[in-house]
Amino acid sequence: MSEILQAIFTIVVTIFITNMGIALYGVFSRPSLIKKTISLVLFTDSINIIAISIGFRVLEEGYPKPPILPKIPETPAELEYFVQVSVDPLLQALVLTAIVIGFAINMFIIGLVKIYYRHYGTTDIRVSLEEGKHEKNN
Amino acid sequence: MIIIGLLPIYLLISATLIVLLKLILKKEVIVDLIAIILGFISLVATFYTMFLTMKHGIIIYRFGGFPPPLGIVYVVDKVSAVLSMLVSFSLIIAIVYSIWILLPKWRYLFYSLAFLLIAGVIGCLYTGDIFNFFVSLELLAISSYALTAFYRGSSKAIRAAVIYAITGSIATSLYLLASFLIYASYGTLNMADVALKARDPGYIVAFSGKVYGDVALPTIIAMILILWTMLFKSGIIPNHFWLLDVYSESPTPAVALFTSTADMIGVYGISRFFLTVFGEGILIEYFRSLLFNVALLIASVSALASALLVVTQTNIRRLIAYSTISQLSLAFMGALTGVPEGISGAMLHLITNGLGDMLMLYSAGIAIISCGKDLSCLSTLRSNIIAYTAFVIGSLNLFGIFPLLPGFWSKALLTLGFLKAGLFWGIIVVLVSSGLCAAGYFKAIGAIFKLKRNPFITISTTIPAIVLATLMFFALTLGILMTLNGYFREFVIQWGYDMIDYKRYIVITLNLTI
Amino acid sequence: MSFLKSIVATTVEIVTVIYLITAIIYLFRIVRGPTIFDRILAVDALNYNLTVFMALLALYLEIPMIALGMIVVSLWLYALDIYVSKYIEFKEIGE
Amino acid sequence: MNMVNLIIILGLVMITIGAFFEAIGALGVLRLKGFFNRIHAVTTSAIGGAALPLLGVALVSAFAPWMIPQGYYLAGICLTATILILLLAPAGAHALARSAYLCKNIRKKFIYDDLVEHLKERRR
Amino acid sequence: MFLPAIILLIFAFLSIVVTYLAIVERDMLVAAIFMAFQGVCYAIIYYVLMAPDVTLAYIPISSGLTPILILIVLKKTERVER
Amino acid sequence: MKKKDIVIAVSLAIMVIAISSALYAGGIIIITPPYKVRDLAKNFLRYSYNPWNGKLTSYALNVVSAIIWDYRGLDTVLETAVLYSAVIGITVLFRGIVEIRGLKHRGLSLLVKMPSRIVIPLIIAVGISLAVHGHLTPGGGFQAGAVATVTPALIITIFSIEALYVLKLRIQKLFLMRTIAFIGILMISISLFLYSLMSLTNAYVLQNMIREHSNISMPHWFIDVPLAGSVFLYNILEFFTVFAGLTYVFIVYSMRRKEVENMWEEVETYE
Repeated sequence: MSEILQAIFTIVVTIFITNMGIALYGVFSRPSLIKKTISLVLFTDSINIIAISIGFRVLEEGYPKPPILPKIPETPAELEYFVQVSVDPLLQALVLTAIVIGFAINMFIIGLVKIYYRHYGTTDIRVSLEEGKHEKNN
Repeated sequence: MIIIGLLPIYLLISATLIVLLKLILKKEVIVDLIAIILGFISLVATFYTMFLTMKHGIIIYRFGGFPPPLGIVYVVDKVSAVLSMLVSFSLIIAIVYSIWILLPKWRYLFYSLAFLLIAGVIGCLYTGDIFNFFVSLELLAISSYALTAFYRGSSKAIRAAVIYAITGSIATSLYLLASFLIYASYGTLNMADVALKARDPGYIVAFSGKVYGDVALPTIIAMILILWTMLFKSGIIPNHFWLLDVYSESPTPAVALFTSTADMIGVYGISRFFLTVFGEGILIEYFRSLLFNVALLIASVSALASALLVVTQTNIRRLIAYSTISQLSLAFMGALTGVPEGISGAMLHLITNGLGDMLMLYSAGIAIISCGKDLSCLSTLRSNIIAYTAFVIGSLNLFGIFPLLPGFWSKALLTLGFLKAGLFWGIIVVLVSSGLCAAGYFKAIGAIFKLKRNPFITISTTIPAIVLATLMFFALTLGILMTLNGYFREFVIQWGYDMIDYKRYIVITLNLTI
Repeated sequence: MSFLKSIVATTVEIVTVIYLITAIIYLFRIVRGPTIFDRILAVDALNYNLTVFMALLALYLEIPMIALGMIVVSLWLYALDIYVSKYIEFKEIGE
Repeated sequence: MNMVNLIIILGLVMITIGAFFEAIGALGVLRLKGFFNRIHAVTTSAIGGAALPLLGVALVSAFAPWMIPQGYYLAGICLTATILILLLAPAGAHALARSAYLCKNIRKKFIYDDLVEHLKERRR
Repeated sequence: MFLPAIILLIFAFLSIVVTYLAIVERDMLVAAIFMAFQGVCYAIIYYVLMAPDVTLAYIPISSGLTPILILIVLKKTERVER
Repeated sequence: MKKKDIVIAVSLAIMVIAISSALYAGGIIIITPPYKVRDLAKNFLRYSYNPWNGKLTSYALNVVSAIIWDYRGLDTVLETAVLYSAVIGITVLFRGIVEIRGLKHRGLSLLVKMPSRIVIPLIIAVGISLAVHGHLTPGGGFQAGAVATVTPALIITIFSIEALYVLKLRIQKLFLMRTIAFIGILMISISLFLYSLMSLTNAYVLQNMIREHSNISMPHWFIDVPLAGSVFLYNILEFFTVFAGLTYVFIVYSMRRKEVENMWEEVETYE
């Protein structure tokens, strides 16, 4: 059974990486700042989900367990069984940190966009860039 | 050793304490005083750290008492200790200067952001962990976005902050991806551990075991991503689009903080990653040398192009921005030679660039306040002897022709490094770019002494005078020390040896016995 | 006992496949949906599916621990609905 | 023992009926024309296709012998989620339908509109 | 264990379609809705990949907090991208 | 413009292929999802709750929580600082904004308001419970805070922002609460060190349990519930920091036009 999981996993991870590429394309090519922010959210999410899939594993039999002890272990053997069946906890912790940081940055960028709109009357980045070129020529 | 562990926590506490005191006491004077005292304590702490590194070589601190691959460690060698001294020094200078230039009501926000920025920078300098480097990088990035947008009423400042924030978060996200790739293939996040396994994949380290899968291709991708992030952070020319607006629209102390702390992290990071971690003797040596050549090419083109652009500028801030790009590119080239002299030249050049830029920015700040950002406005400085002396000394320092200033020594060391590495065109790049930059600086100095309508400075300039005098004193002291004291020169050259001595780094960090 | 267990497993598998097919149908609706409201309907329906998937998987894999996310999902199933309806009806979100 | 088996079978039946409802609802979302017809289908699939199977899962996990130590945990979560869905799905659907009704483009296609008079009165 | 694998495959497929649409769409309100849809897909993928902690952090952020942030800023600025 | 788009698309495609081949050739996931986890992760799983190895354990059943707050505690402290930095940045952008009470408000219809009145206390309760046993079950400080922050978002949309003012959630107070809770986290991280200064023993920054060369520890049992020492305290305080910080941001963002105009009244002089 695990061969099927492996074959499907190949496709799935490739899809995540493609997602990342599409989102990065959105950040670079779309003019609207809000669209850029949305693309940025999708981009960081895709990176995080790639990390989680790096930390995944398969077992010979059955399905892996989450990295949480179901109850207080009474013998070392019980603990060792848990170690043998659980997925990677470190990447989950790192991704948790990355999610929080990504949200903080998106929050701040959205505030910037609100102020930007007050100055330029639009959320289009091209307007302000055109204005900048005009200034330089003078 | 506890001092390194306490330093980031201390900086964060002071960042919050300032806000708390302002909200409770509502008196600006006390907050200013306390901010200066807190900054001074951090300066003392970093000074003590440097003293410790001179005594012990490399010092490490284990957070939470966990052994390295399991927990996070801070590894401080001479380079990071010296750079952290520069960082806390520029913090205290920026605080003092901002008392003069910023509105009293909102000054505490600036202090808090500055402390957070410095906490991020010191985290980047000290850390021995790849993911912790990312978190510190984000901390310094988000506080610099906020500092850029400090003048929220100016539309150009907001535009600069928006562009900086969006592109900067892409860069840091790519670094995040690189760190995940490194963890995926090496099975560890500790820099020393990665450095060991990049040389000897079969080595079994306590707690993290052997490498996981084939390391070659993931390492290549991770190196490219890290290189791009660091090039972005330092604003080397294809990635300089954010830097100009940021430098010309932010408050003066914020720009000084960027130039002396945040932007040098790119050069420091590249030397830490490509000289210590993925340094000499890694398995994909051929790719490393290829990447180095490409990066050298980019950096030299950037140095020349930005030096050319320095000449054409009419805005004083933009002039300084292009000059910073040029100097940082030179430092990049020096770090990428891989020769100890070149590396210590690059690190000394970071300090030089920080001091020179601070001198120029702070003295130009007086002119900007009383007249404007145009070059002709510099003529207001003529009424104030300290201000124009500082400007002249700063530009001479960056020009690097005057042996009593550190700029001369850093450029000399860079040249020596290029000679040793056999990169003769590097010397030409250094000479040409310094000459071109000098043309720009002399244009600015000429603008000071050009007889023109002379609007007098109306406000008191005691505080900037004190700041500039301190900066001049430090720059001259450093230069005189370099000139007269052979031991000090030895100490500077030692930085480069420290940086490429990966064996000692690995052995001390992982506590191995070889 | 194992017979009963296998019946439960088979039922859950079949039911999950049906739910997956419906998820693809909702994708069709969110792509085609002429108005915004149709698209939100698809997101809503997918949210309901999400809770069911969580419950069924926790039953199927016998790990009840991870199903805690279900309660969190169901607490603001209607969040997007009310956000968008506020957006459409009112001049400001804070009104 | 027999009783337990019966209850588990009952739970499975509920799950299956829920899947049936969900299929019907999805078919409605696919084929029905107009927003108000589709929202009817979706609410059907919300109550029948989400609340009912959750109750079924709660029954199975509470009584299945192989889930004994932590089965109650899952059952409690499922019950709470069911209650919340029953509480919130109508509220969300109501808010959505109301704002959709206030959109003129959607109202244009109605054959007969009872609430027009009411709207006019409110405007005054 | 083919059930989790199939779920992974289908939701990854849904997420790539929705990501593409969210980038291409000009009406930003619709793009925000696509983003919420993608959030649901990723939440279930996190769940299937046995990361309950990440799921618990991701669901509030993706379906509760980010949409309202985007909608607030859309309401205060403009809705359609030119 | 079009040519630039094509260039971007092609370079991104190259990047996608490169990264996927990096994962592919490395044999990390794509061909074979691993049958065993990395050794470092294995050690985390082994030591997270391990009474047989007292020097490396943190007595937390949730391994992710243990890594976040104990093994890699510095990351999380800095991450909280990032969130704080974002909050300060938003304060910089919207400085001088003042709430005005008593503006016109009506909110959504009664049929939405009624269930929300029932659900909103439930959300807060779920959040607090996630924080309180974040070291035993899935959950933790940040998750709890994010869950609880959905309530202000819901209140703003359903009832209007005025309802938050009635609940006495003023921005000044929330900002203060955010700062104090963050100071609390920082003080807990150095509390054992301060204690060791008084009792003349050795202790580390961010220390939790007994470690090598250090004999003092946080309390790890409460009657018969594993408390995991500082992990529990960190979770509670992190809940407050996240809740207060994000609520502050939501209130500032969704203020009405009249309130926003306040902040532009004061003329600031720039360089």
